[in-house]
Amino acid sequence: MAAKSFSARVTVTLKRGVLDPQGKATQSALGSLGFEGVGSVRQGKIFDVELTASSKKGAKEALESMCEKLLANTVIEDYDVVVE
Amino acid sequence: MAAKSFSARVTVTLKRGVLDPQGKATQSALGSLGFEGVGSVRQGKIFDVELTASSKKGAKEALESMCEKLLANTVIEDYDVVVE
Amino acid sequence: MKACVVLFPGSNRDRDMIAALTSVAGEPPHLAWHKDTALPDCDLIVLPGGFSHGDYLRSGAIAARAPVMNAVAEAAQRGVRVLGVCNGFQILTEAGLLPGALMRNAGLKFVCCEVLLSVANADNPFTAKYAQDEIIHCPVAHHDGNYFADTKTLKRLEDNGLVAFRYAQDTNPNGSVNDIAGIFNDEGNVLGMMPHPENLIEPAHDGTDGRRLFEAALNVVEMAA
Amino acid sequence: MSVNNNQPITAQLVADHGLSEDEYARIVDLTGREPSFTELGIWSAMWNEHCSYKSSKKWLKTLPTEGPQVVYGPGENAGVVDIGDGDVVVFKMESHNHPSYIEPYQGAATGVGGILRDVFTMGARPIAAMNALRFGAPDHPKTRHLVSGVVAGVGGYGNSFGVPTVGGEVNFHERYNGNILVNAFAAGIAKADAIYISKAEGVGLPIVYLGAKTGRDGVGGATMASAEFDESIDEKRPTVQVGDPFTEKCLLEACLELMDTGAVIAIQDMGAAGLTCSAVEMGAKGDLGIRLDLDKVPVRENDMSAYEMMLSESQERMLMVLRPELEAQAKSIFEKWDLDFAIIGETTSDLRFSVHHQDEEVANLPIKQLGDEAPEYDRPWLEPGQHSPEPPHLFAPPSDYNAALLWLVGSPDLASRQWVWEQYDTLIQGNTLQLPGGNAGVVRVEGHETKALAFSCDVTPRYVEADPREGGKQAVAECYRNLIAAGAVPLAATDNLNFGNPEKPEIMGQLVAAISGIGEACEALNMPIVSGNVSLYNETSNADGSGDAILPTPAIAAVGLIEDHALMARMDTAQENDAIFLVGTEATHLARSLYQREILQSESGPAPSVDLLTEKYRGEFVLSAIRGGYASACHDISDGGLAVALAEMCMASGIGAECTIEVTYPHAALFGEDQSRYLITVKDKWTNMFAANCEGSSVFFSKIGHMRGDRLIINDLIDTPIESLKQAHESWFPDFMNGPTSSSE
Ligand SMILES: Nc1ncnc2c1ncn2[C@@H]1O[C@H](COP(=O)(O)OP(=O)(O)O)[C@@H](O)[C@H]1O
Ligand SMILES: [Mg+2]
Repeated sequence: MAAKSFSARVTVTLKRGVLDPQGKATQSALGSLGFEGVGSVRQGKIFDVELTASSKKGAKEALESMCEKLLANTVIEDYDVVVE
Repeated sequence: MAAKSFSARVTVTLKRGVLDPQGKATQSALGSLGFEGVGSVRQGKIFDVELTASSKKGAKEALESMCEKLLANTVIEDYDVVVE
Repeated sequence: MKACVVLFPGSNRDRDMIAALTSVAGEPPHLAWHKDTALPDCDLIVLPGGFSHGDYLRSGAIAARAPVMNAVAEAAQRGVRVLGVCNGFQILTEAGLLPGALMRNAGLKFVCCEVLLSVANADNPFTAKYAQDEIIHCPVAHHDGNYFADTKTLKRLEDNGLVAFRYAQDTNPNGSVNDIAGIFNDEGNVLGMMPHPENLIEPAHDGTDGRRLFEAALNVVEMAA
Repeated sequence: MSVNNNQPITAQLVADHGLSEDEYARIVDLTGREPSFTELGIWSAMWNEHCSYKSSKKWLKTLPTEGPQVVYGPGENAGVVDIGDGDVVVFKMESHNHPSYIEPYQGAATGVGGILRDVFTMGARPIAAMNALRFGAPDHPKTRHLVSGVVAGVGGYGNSFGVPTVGGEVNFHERYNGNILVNAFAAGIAKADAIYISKAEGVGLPIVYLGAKTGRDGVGGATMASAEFDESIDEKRPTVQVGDPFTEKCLLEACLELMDTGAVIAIQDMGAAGLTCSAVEMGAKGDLGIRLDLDKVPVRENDMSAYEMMLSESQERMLMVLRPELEAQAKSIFEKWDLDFAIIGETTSDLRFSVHHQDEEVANLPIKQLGDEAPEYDRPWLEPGQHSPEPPHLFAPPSDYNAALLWLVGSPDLASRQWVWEQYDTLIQGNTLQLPGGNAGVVRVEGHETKALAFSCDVTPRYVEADPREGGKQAVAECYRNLIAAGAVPLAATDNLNFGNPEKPEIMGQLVAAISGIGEACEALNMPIVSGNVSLYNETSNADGSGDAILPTPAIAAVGLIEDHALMARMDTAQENDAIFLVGTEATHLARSLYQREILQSESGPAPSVDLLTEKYRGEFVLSAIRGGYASACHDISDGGLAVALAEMCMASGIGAECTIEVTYPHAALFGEDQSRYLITVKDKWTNMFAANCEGSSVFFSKIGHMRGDRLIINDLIDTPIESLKQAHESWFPDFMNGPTSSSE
């Protein structure tokens, strides 16, 4: 099978219930800047990855494995993979 | 106008050409873990924001203004706002 | 007993740690490199502070997956003592050798200051030279020292005496849950802590409270001068 | 290729490169033809104010730079000073003002990265850092955002790299509203016989590129650093560089390992104007030509043009001339640290700077002329005017002395900087003996039983504004005093001259006079200048084309040697019942004092003058008292005068003081900023002996009271709990930074 190139975005967010000091600080900073009506802010990370794989499915599986092994700390984070 | 609740995701990414030490380190770590075919990794941030606004358009505008003022460092970062 | 310091690219309190171990043990420790797959024969493995791999992904995350960490895990399994300080603590949690995670400080800023620690469990090879609940002072210097664990894990830590040190008298510098500054694994042979006992070894450090930790961990009987 | 090298050179293009018509004519003359586009970039980078010092060179040459202790003075990456036992200290200070205003975090971070590189390029392991910061008025809408970003950036880089930050300065003044100053200092220690310099030697030797890959970072950055700010600032934004302290830490370790192998003939870091400046410098200094092949340069972006590669300011890069027989060994060190190692050229005998890219020679220029024949200007300058004396009776006394003191210790320029330095790792390396917050930062010399080095940086811009010559002297003298008060012998200094537009004769006059004052003081106090940096054009241009200059700010940083750190002095170690001595006389000078600015809300009159003979005499006396073991604590008297110095000593030691002082004009005696004065506390049982010593050496002194209780009491003027002073002193900074977030842009 010929390898193809894929662009993917991996999104890593804090699990529900895990305290998010950065999100909280951002929320309060928005408040002091005068933005009203901000109920909550949660901060997360994305990874835009260019990779080659034999198929879209293969790319997705590879990325999921990367998340499990490195990109996310599954003790506190969830992840989501979208391959274009 | 009655205020409605909106969920939005703000994505902040480094401008093209700006050095991304995080992405670089992550890419090389993936290589050491044996993942092949990873051409590039760029890291970014997301903010999941719950907010009230009079309309979807109003919410989007407010979020864009938050990006300009706080969420993004527009000298080196681009941002993108999606309101659900 | 012989110590071994594991070096990662970006470790930067390695020289402090080596000096501390040398001063306490009377001989320099072995050194291991992150790409090594085996460790020299030793009784205490130390992961020093720093910013391994820049801490760019998450603090300690990339280092935790280095080849040498398999050897560290295997040694820990055999009962060899393992100490992770600051970045070393972060690496141990990322590697799953200790539970929980170290998140961004509640104040969001790097903080370098002196804190007070209470010895929460002195019945352990690492803390045996302290008195139970003794208060010592110790410097911290970190950006991600905010200890987090889920409720279940936290209960296990508390119920089983696995909390080694707590920030005392309102000196918690980072928002750690239950003021946790350091924890043991279930077997008690792995200790991770954010404060820097290696910077508290000789009178010039403005205190020597850190010495006893290394003396205990290395079974040094005499208190060296 | 993004820009064609054959692009015609128009007058506009020349102007955009910051070159005058005369300069361009000279370039055509030296090139022997019209330059190519890449060549124009190279000339402009080399002739830029930032690299060529064309406005300041004439005056910098007048500074004293020699002494038996000086191993290398200005001209190398950093100054090198002998500290005995085969060790040297290597240090320098450098500005990153404009980048930090545009992007405070990254600007400050890369400033720290740059100065650390200057130090370890010479083979020294960095052991201490300082940062001198000037911001706009606290109530200016941008100030808080800038403070927060700059401090986080300084810490972000230094902490990760692993160097203790042991001192610095923070000032606020509206004249920095549009132009903040970020001056970073670093010092390292090396063996005297293992110092590396940039002068290449030998023909046909490989030139090696080390470190991180090249991107388009900061292309045109050096040009930006020498241009006034105006509305087009937004367009200059992409020139901001991002720092990578992790790579720099690896580069440090790799370079030191590499140097140990003996493979390095010459080495130079890539700072401003990157590859161009470093390559030209290596060749020109060694009387050698350099041939570069840009296709070999490690890049991280596609389609980079020769122009971009030559001017890129990507960080964490070095250039070296390698002993070819050690190539394999050298390469393996860089592979171990996952850093790039590429042979990108060679030294030649033809004295040409020849650059090849994609089978084309994109530049071929005379290297000596590039390096050494930058224009040197004798810009017109105006001797600064003099203010007539303002005796104390012209200044209103405060309605309430206690309130005035409380206000002063809690004012922006005097409040505790703990909020700042708690974000810096001050302890790493385990050698820090005195943290920020004292007279000077003190660090042990590793591997030596008793030796330590003391570091301080100082300048009082409001004095320099009033009188550039006296202000220049005072900056050196205060630095000297801070080192003395720690028990150190001042060894040598570095300077960072931050001024406005030198094309204005009055600004040029400030620069000329300040340099002359600095030179005079350095000479008198035996502190040669061994390195430095000039930052000009620190102005914000107005709509009408005029510019507002910053306060003239010639920052001085100096290093002192403590032979036995058991005998150093601190300001926080005074004990209950110790006698307090004032070394120096009653103060009378209130003009340009913080009292005048903070309490009377004005800034006028002459700066206090420094009598350099007195300075030296008293300094030597204080040093001998400290070394004789008399001083239980010591503190120099500076901003805020005697009352503030006493308050600082009490707060640091946690003890009150009861003092009776001679007062002719009480407010002047308490708050006057007369120079060359110290406070020393002495164990009660030794006071007679100490007083006899003072008399014996005929230094002016008086015993003014005792440390005791929990209040500061001075005559019937001041009676304030130390706790209240502390409250005011420690709360201003955090309160300011935690206050309502202002709209930052
Ligand atoms: N930016 C900074 N970083 C680290 N330390 C600082 C900084 N600014 C001020 N300090 C420290 O705070 C103390 C007070 O600063 P300053 O008033 O300038 O001192 P002095 O009057 O003794 O020169 C000094 O010890 C100085 O080193
Ligand atoms: Mg000062």
